[in-house]
Amino acid sequence: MTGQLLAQLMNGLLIGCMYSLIAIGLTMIWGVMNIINFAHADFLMIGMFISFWLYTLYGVDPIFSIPVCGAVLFLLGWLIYRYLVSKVMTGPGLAQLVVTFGISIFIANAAVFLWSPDFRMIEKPLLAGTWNFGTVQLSIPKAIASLGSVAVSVALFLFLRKTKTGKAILAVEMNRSSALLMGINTERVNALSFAIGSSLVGIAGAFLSMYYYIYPQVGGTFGLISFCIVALGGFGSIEGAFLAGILIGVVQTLGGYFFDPAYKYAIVFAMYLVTVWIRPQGLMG
Amino acid sequence: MHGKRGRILPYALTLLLSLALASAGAAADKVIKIGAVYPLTGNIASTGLDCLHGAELAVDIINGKYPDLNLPLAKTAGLPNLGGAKLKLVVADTKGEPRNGQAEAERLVTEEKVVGMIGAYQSAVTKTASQATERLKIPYVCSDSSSPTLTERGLKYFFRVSPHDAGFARDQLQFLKDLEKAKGVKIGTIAVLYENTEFGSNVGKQVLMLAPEYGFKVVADISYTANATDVTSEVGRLIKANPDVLMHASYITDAILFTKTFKEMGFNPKGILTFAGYIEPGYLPAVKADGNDIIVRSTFALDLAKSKPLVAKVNALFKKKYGIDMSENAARSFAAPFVIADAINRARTTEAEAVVKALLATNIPGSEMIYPWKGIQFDPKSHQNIHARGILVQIQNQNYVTVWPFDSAAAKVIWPFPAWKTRK
Amino acid sequence: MMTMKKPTAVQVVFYAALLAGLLAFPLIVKGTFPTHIMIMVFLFAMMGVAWNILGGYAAMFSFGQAAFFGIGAYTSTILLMNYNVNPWIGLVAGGVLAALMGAAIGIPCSNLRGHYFAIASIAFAEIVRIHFNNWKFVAAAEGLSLPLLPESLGNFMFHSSKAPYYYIILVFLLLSVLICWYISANRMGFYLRAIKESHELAKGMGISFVRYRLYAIMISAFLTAMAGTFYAQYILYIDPESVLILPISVQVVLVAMLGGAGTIIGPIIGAAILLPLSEITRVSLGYKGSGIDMMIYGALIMLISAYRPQGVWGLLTTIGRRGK
Amino acid sequence: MSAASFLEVQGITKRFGGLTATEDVSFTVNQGEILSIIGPNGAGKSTLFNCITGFYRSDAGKVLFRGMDITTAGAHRICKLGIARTFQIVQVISDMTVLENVMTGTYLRTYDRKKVREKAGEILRFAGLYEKRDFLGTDITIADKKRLEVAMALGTEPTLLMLDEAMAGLTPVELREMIGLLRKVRENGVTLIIVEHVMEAVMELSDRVVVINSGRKIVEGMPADVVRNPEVIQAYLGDRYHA
Repeated sequence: MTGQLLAQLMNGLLIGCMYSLIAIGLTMIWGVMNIINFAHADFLMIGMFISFWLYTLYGVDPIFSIPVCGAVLFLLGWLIYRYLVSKVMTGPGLAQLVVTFGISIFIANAAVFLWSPDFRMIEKPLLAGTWNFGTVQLSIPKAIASLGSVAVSVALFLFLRKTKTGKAILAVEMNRSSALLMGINTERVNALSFAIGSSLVGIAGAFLSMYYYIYPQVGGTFGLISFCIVALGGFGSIEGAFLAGILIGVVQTLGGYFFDPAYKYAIVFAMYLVTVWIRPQGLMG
Repeated sequence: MHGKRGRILPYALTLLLSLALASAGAAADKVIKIGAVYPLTGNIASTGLDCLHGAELAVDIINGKYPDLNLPLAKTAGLPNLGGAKLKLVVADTKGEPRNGQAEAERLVTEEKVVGMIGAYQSAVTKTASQATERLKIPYVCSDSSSPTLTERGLKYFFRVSPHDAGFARDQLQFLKDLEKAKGVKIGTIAVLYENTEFGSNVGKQVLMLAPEYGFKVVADISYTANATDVTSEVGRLIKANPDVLMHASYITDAILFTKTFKEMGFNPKGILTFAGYIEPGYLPAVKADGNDIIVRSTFALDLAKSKPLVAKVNALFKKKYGIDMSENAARSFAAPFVIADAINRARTTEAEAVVKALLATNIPGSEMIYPWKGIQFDPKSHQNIHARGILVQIQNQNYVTVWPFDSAAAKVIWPFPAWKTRK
Repeated sequence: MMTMKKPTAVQVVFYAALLAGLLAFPLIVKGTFPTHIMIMVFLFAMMGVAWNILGGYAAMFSFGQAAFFGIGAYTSTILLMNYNVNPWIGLVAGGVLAALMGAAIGIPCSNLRGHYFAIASIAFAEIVRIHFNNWKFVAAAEGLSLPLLPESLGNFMFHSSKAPYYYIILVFLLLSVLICWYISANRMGFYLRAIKESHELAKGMGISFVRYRLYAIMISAFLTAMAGTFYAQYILYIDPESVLILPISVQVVLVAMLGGAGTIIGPIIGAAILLPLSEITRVSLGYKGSGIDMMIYGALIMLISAYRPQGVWGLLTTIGRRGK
Repeated sequence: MSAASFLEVQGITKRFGGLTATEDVSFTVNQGEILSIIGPNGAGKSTLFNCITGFYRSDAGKVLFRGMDITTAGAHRICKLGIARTFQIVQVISDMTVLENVMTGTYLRTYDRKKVREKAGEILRFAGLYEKRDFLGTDITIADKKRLEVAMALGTEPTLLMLDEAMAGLTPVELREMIGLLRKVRENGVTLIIVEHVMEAVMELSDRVVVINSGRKIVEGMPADVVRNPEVIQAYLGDRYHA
């Protein structure tokens, strides 16, 4: 009984770390540009497919595809910002949002067109199998993905605090107009943040591809939950998104175990509503 | 009355012409349009496409001359009683949404002038599409939706060839009973795990209702959200309940995820009996050897070829056309065009009332089918094929092998389910 | 703004001609499919107008309209099936229930701004969907098939023709437009726009933004629920997957945003472009199963909104102004 | 409570975390007068202002308006009771016309649209903005925006009007116009509280002045007396030296 509880808790942590990594990219875009990127989940899908094709066509293990996924998505994010999103940055209301909807629909169906709607799986990743600790079984790819997620989050955190470019991004996030006055090229910072945010979710895709099936609509639930995580953590707060991701992972798993699996996502959403009722700005907003 | 004559004349001419052509023995270019609605975009597009391929092959066989195929209308080109008229599928995408099922059925009937309808795959879409054809008085033959409620509505124009979930649930439980007898094993407890959309909850409901009747105790009743990101809590509950047998109804996404998680967490019941997702074409390529020893309900398996050479021939055609083996979905959808064409052929007209009458009189023998059934005959009230039944296949060496009913089994069932630790 | 000026003669003639054209449509165009597309256009236009009261005027970007839509559809259907209540009464009951649900969710959310509100509305709608998916009383995921009643206006059910549905939803749409226009031209419209500008400013002018935001949610929920009842009576089958899912909410937002949020006519134009576009791409390309229909659909949304962010209506008015 | 005290502020204290923004500030305002609150930057004037108007909830103290305790009332309630305000950073509704902006205020006590329009028009004439009534809120100058804000506040028909730096950044000509407008407002029987930096305006308009420094009231009195008070000079000079 306690063994099972521990196993659940551990698995909650693992899925939580994965959520965090997906959500951090989103919160960055959100915080800097005040844009909800509805295509975020589709970027995740692209990351997974890149990893899959590298494995299938060239036998590259997902663990080595990580930098490729990061780089390709970085470029894609940059291009999408440059040619689509930047056009509506000063537009009315949520015009940016509609653009990202359009991008999302386009990308998901382009994937169907290019790669068919079939389900894929990376057959034998280098990292496979389980670690057994008594009653607790830990999936090795999941554990590695979680460690990777923590590492990437820390790296991003350091990048934002320690480098000049990172500080510029933070400055824009805090106050756009004064950053402009300080001589920061906000347009460049926007593009960079969009690219970094996309790159992070691409990396998440590579990790996820080690143990999750891949198909064009795979991002759906992950996307929805990452919106919730970002809002729960407080928009633009990287630490907030990291903690909220783990929290949601654990709550979802334990809620499913003790209460009712059919309601496990409902519990997550309810938790969000209760939290913002008490703290409208989110946990760390 | 110029207008009236103008309307009659073309018909009269067509009739004369077709009579002339028919008597000349030449294939008329008359076309019988059948509407086919499937989810061709969206979440389950791959399944929809698979179904469509089955139906398309059936139409090819009906339209072409296949003397060595013992299938209805295969030996002749087109429908002989209608002057060799050809069948044409008019395909429409539902995106898996019920409202599109209705709209497309209406469009196909009123704009494309189809005289019959097949398909939909998802029961919810079949519901609205068949409601529309009912209103428009067009026969609908379904061979790929499995919700029991479809044939409980008392529709006049709706017929179903394939078995439904209540039947499948019975098959599974009967298999366990037979197994107890044959192997002398004792199966006491079962866990029911089902995704909470229409399909899963229907299966769940049936199993929960029937299990006591067969003397099994349900120790876990777990419904879960489809397309989950993670299912460790569900599997955790299963481990806690520790059932002898797991019965799992899911679509393909969750089937893949659960298989992986069973292995990861070492969930080892004596048997895993499943529905639907585990037999979709994407499942085995995704899980590979981890799928071994799982048992799935089916209407079809390639190894039926052992007792039915027809199966191999049809599969060869399918493979030639689409490059892959015929899946269960494709095989199920393969039935409907034959049934509807057979009825039209016997009715000698596409007029709906006559076709319905012919459908009610359908009697296709088991030898002219790729399924292990006695035949196709519709219940006069519900319009459900009374001979439809399921088989159980087990994944052995990454192949679907028929294991039940024991008399048409291609291999012995592997029981109990080998522990994950002992597997590669 | 538009609320203050008397319509010009050209405008009067234009709208009168448009209305006459719409009224005559089912008489001129035979075939059920065009009528069906028009019905879907009106249905989503109506929901877009209802969304606009929230998103366009009060800057509450709701992505949870499907919850209200579903509550409307389910309330009238359950009342009809279990208690034999006339669907027209069910329509009102569904509206009232949705408005109350809106208020219930609106009170805790009244302090949330921008994206926080947007995500809260998604969370709310997802909870409703998950619950209905598991709730035995409403047949859970199995869905409800409406009993077929003899066709009549009283029964809100027609079998031989789509024209009555067409006129009913057209009336619903006009009613929504009228309500939206009335709101925008009166105190509430001014107050919602003040709230949209800034909560501080609104408070300083004596505006209880909690109250007015609640009014906006409740009115929007009521109208959306009406659309839900219409859907149930029209399709005659509902299940959580067809009336409660996020894509419906998204479609509504797209309709309003693409047409031009915050204008009365915007959502109607948005619906008039988006729905036929998706239907036509689906019908002409969808059967190939290649996803190319949705690619085109997505690309068009993406490009229109990126290069004409003020919406199609904004584009038209700019051209109109240039023309003068 | 004596009938004479129109607004009574008693011991208002407001803290933000560890920082005390205002501490135990008390004063009274008489009906019909113009009271100015002055003090160096960061002295807590705006905090005090926001505590009175219900935008902040004070940690201690009381605000009585015409004998009624409004300490915990919400901002919109306070406006409804007759206290209108403007903002330090000017706020108008950008996508509404000037007329519509004022109408938004006027709607507080009038429901009929025609009457609302008429009233708003009158107020605009009064404020000298009538010619610009069809301009959008975004399209007018800062000075006009400031006047518009006063007009919007007047639309709510207040008995007490509180202005937060309504004259900052105006040119001398604009300043004259604003002073003239505020005089007219007072003549119409509206009591005014002005939080202000522009000493010229303070000296000219005020009946009485309250000086705040470091969150505390240091002096209260006639304008001429206050500017000569050494404590006040110290506060301002000290502020300048340490700035």
